[in-house]
Amino acid sequence: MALMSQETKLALPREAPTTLEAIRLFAERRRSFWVVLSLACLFTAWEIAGRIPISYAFPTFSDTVAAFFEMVGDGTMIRAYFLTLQPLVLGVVISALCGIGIGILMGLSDKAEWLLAPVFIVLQAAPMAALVPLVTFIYGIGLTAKTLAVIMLALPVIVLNSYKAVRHVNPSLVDMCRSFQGSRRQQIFKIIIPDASPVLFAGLRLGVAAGFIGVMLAELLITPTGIGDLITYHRSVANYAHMYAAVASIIAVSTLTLAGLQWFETNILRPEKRRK
Amino acid sequence: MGYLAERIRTAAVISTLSLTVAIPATAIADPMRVAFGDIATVETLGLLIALERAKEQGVEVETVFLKSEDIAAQAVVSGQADIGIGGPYALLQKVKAPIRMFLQLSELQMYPVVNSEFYKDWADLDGQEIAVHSRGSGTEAIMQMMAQKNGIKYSSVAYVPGAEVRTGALLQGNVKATIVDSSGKRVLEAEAPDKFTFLPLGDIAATDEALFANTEYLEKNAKDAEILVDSILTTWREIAADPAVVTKLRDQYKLLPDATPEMVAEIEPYFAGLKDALPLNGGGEAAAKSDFDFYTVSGALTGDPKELKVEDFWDLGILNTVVGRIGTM
Amino acid sequence: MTVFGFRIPMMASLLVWALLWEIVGQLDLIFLIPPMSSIFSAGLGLVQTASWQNATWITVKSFVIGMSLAIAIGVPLGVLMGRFRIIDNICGLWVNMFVSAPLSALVPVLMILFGMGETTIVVTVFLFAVWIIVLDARAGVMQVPQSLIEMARSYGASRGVILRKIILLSALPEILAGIRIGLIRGVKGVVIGQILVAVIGYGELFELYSRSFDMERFWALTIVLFAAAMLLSAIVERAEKRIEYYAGAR
Amino acid sequence: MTIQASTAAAQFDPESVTTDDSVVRVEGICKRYGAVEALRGIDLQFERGKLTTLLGPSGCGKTTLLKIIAGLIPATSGQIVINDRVVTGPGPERAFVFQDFALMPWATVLRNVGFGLELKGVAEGERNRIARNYIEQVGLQGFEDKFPHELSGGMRQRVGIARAFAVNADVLLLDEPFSAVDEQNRRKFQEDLLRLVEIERKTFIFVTHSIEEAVYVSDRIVLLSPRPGRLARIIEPRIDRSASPDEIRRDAAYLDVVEDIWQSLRHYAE
Repeated sequence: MALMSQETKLALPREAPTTLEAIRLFAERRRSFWVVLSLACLFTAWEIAGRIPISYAFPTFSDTVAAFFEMVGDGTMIRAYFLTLQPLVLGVVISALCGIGIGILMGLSDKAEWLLAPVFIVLQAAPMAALVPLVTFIYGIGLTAKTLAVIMLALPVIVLNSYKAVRHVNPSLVDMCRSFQGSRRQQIFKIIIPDASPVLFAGLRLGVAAGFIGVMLAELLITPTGIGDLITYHRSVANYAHMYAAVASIIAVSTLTLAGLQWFETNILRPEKRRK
Repeated sequence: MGYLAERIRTAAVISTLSLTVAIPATAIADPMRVAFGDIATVETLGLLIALERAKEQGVEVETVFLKSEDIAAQAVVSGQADIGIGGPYALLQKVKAPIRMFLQLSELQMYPVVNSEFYKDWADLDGQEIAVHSRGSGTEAIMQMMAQKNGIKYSSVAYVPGAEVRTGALLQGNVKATIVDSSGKRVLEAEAPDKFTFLPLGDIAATDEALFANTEYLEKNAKDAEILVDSILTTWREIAADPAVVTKLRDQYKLLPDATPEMVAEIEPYFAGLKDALPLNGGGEAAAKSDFDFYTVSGALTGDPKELKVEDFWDLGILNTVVGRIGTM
Repeated sequence: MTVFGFRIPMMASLLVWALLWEIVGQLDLIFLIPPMSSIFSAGLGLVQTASWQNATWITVKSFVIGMSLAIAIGVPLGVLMGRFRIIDNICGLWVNMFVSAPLSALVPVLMILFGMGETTIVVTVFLFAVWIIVLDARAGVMQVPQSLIEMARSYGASRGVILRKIILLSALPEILAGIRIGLIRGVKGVVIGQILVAVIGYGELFELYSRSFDMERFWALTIVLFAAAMLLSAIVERAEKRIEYYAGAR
Repeated sequence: MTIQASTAAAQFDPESVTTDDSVVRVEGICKRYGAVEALRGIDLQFERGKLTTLLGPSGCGKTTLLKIIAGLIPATSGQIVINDRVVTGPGPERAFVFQDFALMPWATVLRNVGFGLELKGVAEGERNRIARNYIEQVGLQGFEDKFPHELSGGMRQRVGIARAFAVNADVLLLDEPFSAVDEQNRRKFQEDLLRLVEIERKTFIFVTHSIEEAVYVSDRIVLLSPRPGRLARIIEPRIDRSASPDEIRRDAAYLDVVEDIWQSLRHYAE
């Protein structure tokens, strides 16, 4: 730690130590300062790049914000999210129910592990995006197809994390349960699942992240609906500010969702980890 | 050991650096960059042949195949492609860049079709869901125009890009009313002749695909553009005279080398069906005028069709020069 | 799993699935699933075609360039973030955000900034791979025991020597793990780039085969791609295993 | 299963205070892990009310033997007899104290202590009453609603010991229970343990690698030699426990036993 602060000091010019020092102190105290600062840097750079302009197809930041509020104001944005969230939520819920079940089964049974683990390892590592268009052949273009696309991306992640969670359960807790003659059922429900639950939840969070990717792929590859429709439609009519607003909003929504889940995980689910 | 590691490290650094430099370097050469809104298939063979002929006449052509027409249009707007393919009327009206069409490639040749189990004619579609290509597209325009004519209203319009996707969806039963192209029509007639009914359609003359570019590019590269327009028009005329020529020319220019036999067999019937929809004089002012009527109905264009100016959408200079040279048909 | 005392390797169960696939394919239940055997014969034919070789060349080229950039930029950035709080504060937000953001929505936008065609694909590969490499390199550097650094300093090691001989080597297990996950993400990136923006390379072939309902070739190409992703990750995993001994002992 | 309903008072059940000696008999236990032989031909008896320590260098299989007695690991050959019954798995007459405490991080001290009873289906009110009693006995009153992460290492192991006592087993198996506890607390623990041995009249089997600890707390020390683990010696320290702890630690007899054990183990140290 000492080495680090020394280097930080060296990086600063020596002429104006007071103001910089003050900023540095402030910055160290408040992490949000950095969030605001780096966001401000990006938005300024974006605004400048848009004003030059580097391309006719590159809107300024202010135009994008205006377009965003316009779309929120006239309700198109809310309608779009209503459409986009349907396959996302449905797909993630189905993946969570099946995925945690399959993952726990694989964690508990060597036979299930042998049979299923390689399949999910392949599916997680493989570029599933290539298979998304195939879904339309069987399930058409509706909600089913998009939900399936979300499941294709989210399920392997959730399964493998649940499986790992169960395999990494503290073995001495399991021994403890056995030494008190706990039945297999008690072992699973009183020890294994509670002990695995933080990792299970982390797997769910990663599943939600994969689900966002899945729903965007579905909306850009199967048929444009929701946010995907906003992106493609506004591009096709050269409303690039609107298109950027849609892209930025989905990234922001997914980031906020994941950050919220992470917060929930560290503050509510694992109080024992918070101190570290 | 240490020496070897050092050598490997240096080599790695150099190769990474050279790779970084190599990316922009490839973009320095200045060929005519043509952006397709679709992959190369039998349907694009005509244009591919014309591009080969332009190359023979000294125009350096570089093609790039993009996911969709709107991405192709975006590429032209942002200056990453010189010439785009599509019918971007909506975009032309809104975009700040001086993009203009300069050659009509094909006219809309579409066939509204319904699953006869559920619907028999236009009136049955009142309050029903239909599927078209994309928002503001020609297919939507046709369906909306027919709805107006027949005094009906659809409950909703689903956007399903790709005529072959809509054809497949019809066959699978996922879509009950949509609009397909000529090859889709042939597939439906071959696969399940009794299951689908093609709805009657009045006379429609509108641009399906056109070439468009930045006017600056057209001014600076007028010669190349003329050669391109010339070779397209002559190719179109050849195809119109004898659709079988496409198969021959494909062999000659070694296009679509890995096409399956089924695809090759598809070439002649496709172009035979297309024959009448091929604009042999490159569209121009007349095409623009009828497009205005048509696309204002679909909502792609806003305003009164009579007040829209051709010069806001079309750059006729090159087409007129070429047509002046080779004559009209 | 062990059967009659013989240990059956886990990946062997894929053969069971392949067999099941073959049976379903032979029953001709759905055109989407042709028999495995015909997929393999289609695959053999496929790799001999010029278009496959061409597509592979394009794909591999974009992938290699994108990955090299991701590693060349990601590892140093991660190390810097791990060493200097100020850089960590500035970049942390973006790295954490993009590591799990739906980048596929961003890909069409990238084209405007970075150009079309192969360049976009390179950028896509880079963007898919780089964040996890940064994060893992950072985590690796953060985990370097302070006592190791103090040991090196007490023996008079210079800053550069500490960086090369202590920090980089000590963080190597995490850096390699990051690169392995980065490689897998890069493969996903190359495919997404190729089917979402510029339809070239494998993306073009996928599009072509799925449109002409050529399922044998489609699956053959999928298997080639999946196998490549697994192979790449297996290679890095091997390298990881070789240095695993000190990941635990550190 | 009479233990289920047993209470703190039931510990003095006259039936359990038998004069009969061996509660646990280890008969010809061998353990192999593939080609590695961990334990060879172990025969031992453990008496009621006595604390026996399994002592030996690392790799002598002392923890393995303890877990075999606990029924957590199956033996390759030989048998474990407890109260004249051959056992193959864990049973209600034995309770285990873990080296790493094995506390459930999501459960309060109260629930952790009552967990053994919870598994047996004892009603909540009853098991909480028993748990509170033992929490008090190990000196943790006031911490019932804390979570393990809020306790120090020493306090956590007190929870582990209270949990083992709460099921009122005849035999307590302690696997290096104080190795993760700092030196000061360790001594306090050893004294507490001696007190518990005295009042509870149970059979204690204790594993440690500390010679001083073994000599201080044990009635009997079983020395194991490594690779494969075999019985080397059995020592009965016979320390006068009426003296104060500090006196014991300075006692010549105590120091002699420590030295004696060290001499027989030293050639195993590398």
